[in-house]
Amino acid sequence: MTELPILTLVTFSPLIGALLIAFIPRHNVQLVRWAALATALVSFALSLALLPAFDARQAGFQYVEQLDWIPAFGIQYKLGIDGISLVLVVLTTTLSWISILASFGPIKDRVKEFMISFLILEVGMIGVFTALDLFLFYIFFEVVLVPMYLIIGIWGGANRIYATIKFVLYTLAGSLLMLVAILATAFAFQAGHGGDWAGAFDYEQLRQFGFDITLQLFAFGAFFLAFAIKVPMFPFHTWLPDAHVEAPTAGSVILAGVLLKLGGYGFIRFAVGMFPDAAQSYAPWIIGLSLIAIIYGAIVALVQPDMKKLIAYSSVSHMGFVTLGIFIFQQQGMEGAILQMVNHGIITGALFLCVGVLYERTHDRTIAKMGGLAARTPVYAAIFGFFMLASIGLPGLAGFVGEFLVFVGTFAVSPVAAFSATIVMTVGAAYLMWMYQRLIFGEVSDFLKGLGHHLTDMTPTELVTLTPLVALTVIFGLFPGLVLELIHVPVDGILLQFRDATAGVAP
Amino acid sequence: MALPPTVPYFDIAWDDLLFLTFGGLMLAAALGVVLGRNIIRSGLAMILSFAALAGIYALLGAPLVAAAQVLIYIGAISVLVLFAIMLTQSKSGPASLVFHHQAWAAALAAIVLALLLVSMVAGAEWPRAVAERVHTATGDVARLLFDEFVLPFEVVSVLLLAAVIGGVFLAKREDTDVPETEAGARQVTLGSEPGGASGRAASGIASATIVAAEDLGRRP
Amino acid sequence: MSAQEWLAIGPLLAVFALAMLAVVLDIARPGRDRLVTGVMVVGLLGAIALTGYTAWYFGGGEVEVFGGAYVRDALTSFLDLLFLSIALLTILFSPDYLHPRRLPMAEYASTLMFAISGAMLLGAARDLLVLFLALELLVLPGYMLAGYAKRDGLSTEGAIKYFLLGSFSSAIFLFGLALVWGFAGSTRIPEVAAVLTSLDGAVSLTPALTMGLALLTAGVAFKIAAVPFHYWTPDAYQGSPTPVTGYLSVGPKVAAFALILRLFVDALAPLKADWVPFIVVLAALTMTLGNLVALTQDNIKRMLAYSSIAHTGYILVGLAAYAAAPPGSDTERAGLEALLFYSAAYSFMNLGAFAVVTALQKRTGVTSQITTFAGLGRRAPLLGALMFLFLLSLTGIPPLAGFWAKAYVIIAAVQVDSPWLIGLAVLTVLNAAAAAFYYLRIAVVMYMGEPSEQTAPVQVGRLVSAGLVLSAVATILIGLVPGPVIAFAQEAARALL
Amino acid sequence: MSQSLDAYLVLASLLFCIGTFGFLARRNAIAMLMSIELMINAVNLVIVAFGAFTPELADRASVIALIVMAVAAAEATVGLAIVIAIYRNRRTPLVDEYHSMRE
Amino acid sequence: MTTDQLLVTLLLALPIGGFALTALVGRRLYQRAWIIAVGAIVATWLIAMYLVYNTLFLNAYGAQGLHFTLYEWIPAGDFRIEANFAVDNLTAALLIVVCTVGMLVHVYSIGYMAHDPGRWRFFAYLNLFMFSMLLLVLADNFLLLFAAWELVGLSSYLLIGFWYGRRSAALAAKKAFLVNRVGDVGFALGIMAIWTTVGTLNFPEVFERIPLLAESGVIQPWQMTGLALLLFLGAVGKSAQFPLHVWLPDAMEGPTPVSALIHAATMVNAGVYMVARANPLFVQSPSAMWLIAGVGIFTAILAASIAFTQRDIKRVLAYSTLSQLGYMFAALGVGAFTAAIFHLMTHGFFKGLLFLGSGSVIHGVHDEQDMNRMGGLWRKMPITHITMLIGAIAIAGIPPLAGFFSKDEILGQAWKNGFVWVWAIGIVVALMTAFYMFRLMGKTFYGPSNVDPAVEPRVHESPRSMTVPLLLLAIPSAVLGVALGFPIGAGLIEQWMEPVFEGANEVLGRGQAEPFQVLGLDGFLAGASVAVAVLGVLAAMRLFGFRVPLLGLQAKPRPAVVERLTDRLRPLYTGSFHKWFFDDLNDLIFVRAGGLVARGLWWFDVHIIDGAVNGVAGLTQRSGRGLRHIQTGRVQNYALGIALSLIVVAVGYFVAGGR
Repeated sequence: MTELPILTLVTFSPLIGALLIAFIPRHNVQLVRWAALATALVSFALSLALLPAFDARQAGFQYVEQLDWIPAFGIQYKLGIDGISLVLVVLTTTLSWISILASFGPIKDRVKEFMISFLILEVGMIGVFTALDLFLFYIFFEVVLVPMYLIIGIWGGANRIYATIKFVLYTLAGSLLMLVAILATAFAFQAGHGGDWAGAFDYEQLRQFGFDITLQLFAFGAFFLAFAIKVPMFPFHTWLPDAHVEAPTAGSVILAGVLLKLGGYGFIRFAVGMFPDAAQSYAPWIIGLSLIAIIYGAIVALVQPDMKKLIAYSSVSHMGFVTLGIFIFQQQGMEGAILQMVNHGIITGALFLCVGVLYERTHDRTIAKMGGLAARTPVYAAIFGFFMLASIGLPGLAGFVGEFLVFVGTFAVSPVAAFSATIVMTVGAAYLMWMYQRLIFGEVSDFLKGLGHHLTDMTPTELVTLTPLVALTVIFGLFPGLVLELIHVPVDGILLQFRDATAGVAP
Repeated sequence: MALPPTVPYFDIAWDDLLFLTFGGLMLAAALGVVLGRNIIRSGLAMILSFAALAGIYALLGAPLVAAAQVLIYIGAISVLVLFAIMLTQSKSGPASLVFHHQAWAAALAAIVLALLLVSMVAGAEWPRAVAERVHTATGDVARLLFDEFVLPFEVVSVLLLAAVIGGVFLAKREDTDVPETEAGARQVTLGSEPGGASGRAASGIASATIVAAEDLGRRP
Repeated sequence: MSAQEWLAIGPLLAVFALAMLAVVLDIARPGRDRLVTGVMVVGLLGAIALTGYTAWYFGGGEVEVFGGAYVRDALTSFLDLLFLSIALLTILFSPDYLHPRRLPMAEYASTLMFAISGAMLLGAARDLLVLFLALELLVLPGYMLAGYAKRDGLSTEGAIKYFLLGSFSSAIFLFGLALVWGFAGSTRIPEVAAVLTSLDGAVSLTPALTMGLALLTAGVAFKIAAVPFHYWTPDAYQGSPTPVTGYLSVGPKVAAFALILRLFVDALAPLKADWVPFIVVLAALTMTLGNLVALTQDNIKRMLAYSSIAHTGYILVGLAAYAAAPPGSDTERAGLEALLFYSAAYSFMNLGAFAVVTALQKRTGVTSQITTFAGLGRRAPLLGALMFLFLLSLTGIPPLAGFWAKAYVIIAAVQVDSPWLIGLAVLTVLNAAAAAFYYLRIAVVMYMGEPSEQTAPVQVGRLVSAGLVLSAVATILIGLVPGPVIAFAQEAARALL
Repeated sequence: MSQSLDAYLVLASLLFCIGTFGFLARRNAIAMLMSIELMINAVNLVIVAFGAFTPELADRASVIALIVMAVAAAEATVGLAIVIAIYRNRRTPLVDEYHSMRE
Repeated sequence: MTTDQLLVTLLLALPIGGFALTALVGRRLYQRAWIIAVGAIVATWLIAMYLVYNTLFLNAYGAQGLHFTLYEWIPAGDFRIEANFAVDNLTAALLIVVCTVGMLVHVYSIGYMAHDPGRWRFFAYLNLFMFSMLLLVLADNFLLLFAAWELVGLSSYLLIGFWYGRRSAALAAKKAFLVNRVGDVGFALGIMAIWTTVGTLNFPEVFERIPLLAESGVIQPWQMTGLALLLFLGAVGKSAQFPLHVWLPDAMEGPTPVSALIHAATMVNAGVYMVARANPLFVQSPSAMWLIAGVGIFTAILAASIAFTQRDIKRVLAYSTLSQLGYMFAALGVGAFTAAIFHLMTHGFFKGLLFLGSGSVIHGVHDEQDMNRMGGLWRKMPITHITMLIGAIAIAGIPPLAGFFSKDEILGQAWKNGFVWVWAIGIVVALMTAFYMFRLMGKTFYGPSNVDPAVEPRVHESPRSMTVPLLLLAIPSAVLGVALGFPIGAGLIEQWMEPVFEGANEVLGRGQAEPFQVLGLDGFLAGASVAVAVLGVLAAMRLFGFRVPLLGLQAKPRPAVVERLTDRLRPLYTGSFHKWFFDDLNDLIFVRAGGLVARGLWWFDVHIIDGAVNGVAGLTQRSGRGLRHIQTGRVQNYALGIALSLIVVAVGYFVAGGR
């Protein structure tokens, strides 16, 4: 490997930054902040540098880096990306620097630890999307937990410890089962190759290896649990509202923006990619759960008194589209699902930023206490409204295309499912608009009046964090092709393989 | 003078008679150890039991072991135990002080275990065993000790040394005898011995232990 | 004895020598604790070097000494290195605890060295009698170490509980050994194995052997603290001086597993179909009970005691995988490798965790309540970070040593084509998830709680720091580059089969 | 009867179980220690009995028995030292009074 | 890109650019916030007129019209959606209404909003609306149409909620959006169904393939009906037909120009436009057509009945709009597509006029909307009065003003196409329409003044920027009917729409239209229409007063008679006054019951699902706490435990290994 290992650079650049920050004196808060931002920007730039040389029409993985790590088990240090990974990597690096910038104000205590945690978190997230070795993937998948645990647990709200422990235990329970499944499949591979471990954790090789159906059912079940908790799918979602409510703004942004996508990505890449037969068998159930999640999340969101909780439940609903789109095994559906992941990352991330902006000024998130913000903070109202509309799925903004593609795909497979899912177009609009109306419209509430001049409109920093997201929302709404072109070939590949594999199996 | 081959009137072999005598004595004494309310009598019963066991060893044709049994167990260990008994408690207490209230369960467990062990022995086949007793030549034992068993022999000496070093430290009375407890140990006084005397006696038993141990270390 | 044979037993002799040296030094220069410590550290480093050299010198081969009673093969070297590291770390952690409590170093070091020599002998013995003696050499000093803070009521209480139950189990174990010996007609392990193999499989288990096996199982289960033979563990761990607790949680445990390797895996392997169900059940019970009870503990030493019980359960999964696998298969070896790897990883991380507790208790009067850790992340960020690291590793978060250990055990278990073992693997991960709760609880207290009243600055001695760094480096390195350790474990396992 | 291995083994088993009972039932630390000595002696009897009835083991049994005795002595030493140490703290030899640590 | 394509693109670019600019810098323009927006729209209007001229009069783009693609919007495998546009005759007809009314409303707003601090926002929103509406009529595929569909909904939301400080406005805006969304769900599903069955969403291709697919049985009749009804659901939402009509009256919370532009002249017509556009699809399903006619005519009479009793001047107009839209749908349902579009155009102008007139009135009496507090305004607001009178006559259907021609066309077609019941109801509606419109005129302009005495002296005619648009709108309201619809059945509109609805007419089996027979059926039907209209007008004049300035005719209102009549018909009056309780029903079903369900599910989430999670955790903790107790601290207990375990192990070995 004589080339520049750019993926390694992208993945580990935040870690280097974190190490450097560790040597900055604790009291030099400003330097810590700027160093963290600089690090995140560097990795952002590096991830963008992947784009020009990326060939969207080429099947398979690009920028592959491969090194033996633990030869005894054929475990490799193997990185590589296809369009799906690339999109999500860029999403991660984008949201990361935005989140870091957004924490300049809110995080005042233990800034150094926060920034280090955050950068390590970024390493884990990027790693998940770039790892091509199952073991490596698992490691990154778990590494994410620790900094997130700290971020919620240290810098979170009043009930943070309950929330963070719940988050970790829930996620851990699922992912550890996945570890068992990973090892079992690796062993099956090894046994199928005459006891040779070489390639037993290599995603590309495992994909080629037809696992027998019993193992598939078991392994898929374990993978499913891990990812379903991460996504989160009904009924594994209850950690999410708690985690969101307690997390600091940046934590919520990353949680909604990237962490949930780890689950969706895992479904596409690993669960479906490796166990197509099992995926086929489980699909009706998963579709059913997705539909429940979509509608249920939206209905429960209707009556949430807390802004973050409301958005959290809306995430459950929106991520339901992702799982729905994946498991209908249909091109538009899957492309829509991926697009939805990206868009949900941007939009919901932005919504959490908006909540954070308000929280900074009011130290409250109770919807009932707000009102009439449009009169006091017009810019804020406009931007919040913009993202509210984007989240509703207004055509021309990013939320629409992904959602609609999922609908179209679903309709082609099962009109009944599509009928049920579209209900959320109404309910989804209802809860967001209702919240918006209560927050922004009407008379200025007594609570807000009481804040006096503390209730200022958005600061330049806040504008800098949100403006790129506004731009992205519009761009991806008008030119979803930017993403779709990238993911088209890999999705084709996955579906082709899925059809080949399941051709012999009667549904 | 030749003894008759069997015990007159009872028509059992002399060996068997000895076996029954020693065996019965040993078990009875052992029962005395575990059931006796007076701990000193228990100690004495233990000596008796060990002595009977030495007889059985002799009967089994292992005179060296029998001798060692007398010297080590009766001569050293039992004495140590008696010392310790003196030191910790002089009088016999009521049954409640002697037996734990789980004694009935303990008895049950012991009986079940005994049934298991006995049933095992009854049905056992020992591939190497022969029907006739064989006798041991003491000289062979010595040779074995420095040939095949040289490592165990050395290890035993190390073990004793370790026991001595640690034992001395633990039993040694210190001038700065301030209890430093973490959670505040409960001080329960039941014995009759005053503290000072017990301390002195402790030093005594320690030195006795050293003597006994070194003795043992040299003897085999 | 040839030079080769001397070299083979060199590490063992070195430790014996160190044990005596400690006493001699104390007699020559009474009260020079730092001198003793220094000599011990240097000596142990030398011993480690010597072991490394022997391991390299003999490579994959094996040398028998004392007519086959002692063997030096890769397994011996692996275990020797591990035990020596444990000893070194324990020595490093101890002075900070002993000195403020005016407990002498010389006897302590000597006793510890004797115990370690017993452990090393256990890993090398190929003779039933030597095994028994080595076991006694391991545990007798252990009892004394447990009661080493003899003015501390808890310490002596732990010691006597440990001693009484330990002796009881030793008697049981000895009975079992005697029966097996009587059956096989030899103390030499290869001969025992040969006799057992020569038995026709159909009648393998005569009543006598059955009982012997039962007694042996109970005996070793006690020594590794497997449920339901674990009762001594929490009390002994809680009462012991903290560095001793650290030692007890790894040294005797790993050594007992060495005993299992030499006895069950080597001598009793032909009967493994008979004993494997018990191992499976013990493993399941052990990890589950350990974790469940650990959830509710408030004393960190006691909590770590229960946690160590749980880890015993995980290690037993490796043993079960070995035993359940068809003889001669790769899978069989994987189970043993997992056992060895887990032992190594566990030793470093667990010792590390105890070392942090020790460091906090340099000041006398600091209790072992979890509240002691309140705000540690703020008071002593580095110490807190290290504790967090060890806790994460114990939880099994990648890429730390503990993660690979669990992964290894699971990979061994899932390789066996048996629903029981798959079930055990699943139980393992469920337990690991539950265990995260109490490990994280400490992290919560450290980072998310406010410092309690007794917030004195924490001072960490140089030795402890060195030890902590060593443990941390080992925990991270085994995590990042587990290859060499795996390779070594593979070689060791190969030596056994 | 005395020519039968089984008889000795039964005798030894009974002694072992008496020792076990003593260990489980007695409250006094020293009584428990004595019970353990009984158990060890039972094992020694088994060893010597095997030696007496197995030609290959005849000499070895004696050696092993001697070594076991030495171990028992070492154990007793340690045990008594610990008993003394705790007695100094607690002023009672009754083991079930030592329950500062539980659960 | 040809010039015409560029112009079409500009047609879209100008308003959206105007929106963006005004949104960004409008605030800095202060009083002249309108300048960019109005400028953009005037330019748009010019371009639109050029295109209309090219299309309708020069037939420059052929029968198929001008089609072109701007760029590929969604490239997702087979699902490739382009941003493509078309200008054909139907589009052109719509452009006339949309751009003209839109431009006049913009101008009108300069005066109307002159004193509102948020006027820059207002103009930005108006531009956004114009963009959306133009996108809607220009879109050449269903998804783009849908996008525009949603965007006009958004603009409407923004404009209704323009005075966000008023809770009622905010609620009305939300309601409008959500009710529209319900329709949109159907529309979206319809689009999916089209893509799934037809494989494309481009209009020309879809309409080409649909008849073939229906004929060959690839699409079953029931599927076709379902498809049509799904699309129709979208139209029902946007055009406020029963049962989704509830949002439109509330939408009057917005500023009056908005009501005129969006809720009378343009956006609400989108549903009609869509059904007309998709006519090849709808005609494949007779049952769907029947239902459309039914919904339309039912809405017409329902809304008219409510308009009878409303007091708010804008609400009367809103219900009137509903009613007229109902006519259009009835026309579509009976297959009279041309008539529907004709009525759409005429209605767009005269209803725009009426709304702007009412706005002028409201402006004049200082933001009073209750007709009971107006009266006698004809003298003080002459231009407003005259223009509104023209609008009222037009809507009442009195020849020769515009309304007569288009309405008569609808009713006539209904009869002739065999929907006599539609005609019958329609004629009743015509009567009602005439009545309530003149009730409005009477209460507002004639009779004694009930204006707040404090305001009375300051009542004045509106500024020129408002009156000029009124005058300009009055012209088409008056003459458009004759211009397009005369001779009846063969007017200009027939020629324009002929290529658009050719296929549909063929399917429905309708040949060349017969020439109008004055003394035949046609004459009878026309006469009936005029008769009921006159009847309605006269009745209203009698009850609420009137005045014809030039002829000097006048009558006083008779409140007593009105009172007596309402008393006699109390139940009907109450029902009508409360809009037949639809709002309450919706409130009950969706707000209250829905809230209950949501709360129930939340409870389920917290207590059952999360409860299970926490329950497992709690159970684990409890079992841990329980298991603690086996550690008693007493050695003998431990030893006994060990001994018992030993026994269990031994027995286990015996049992398991008992061989």
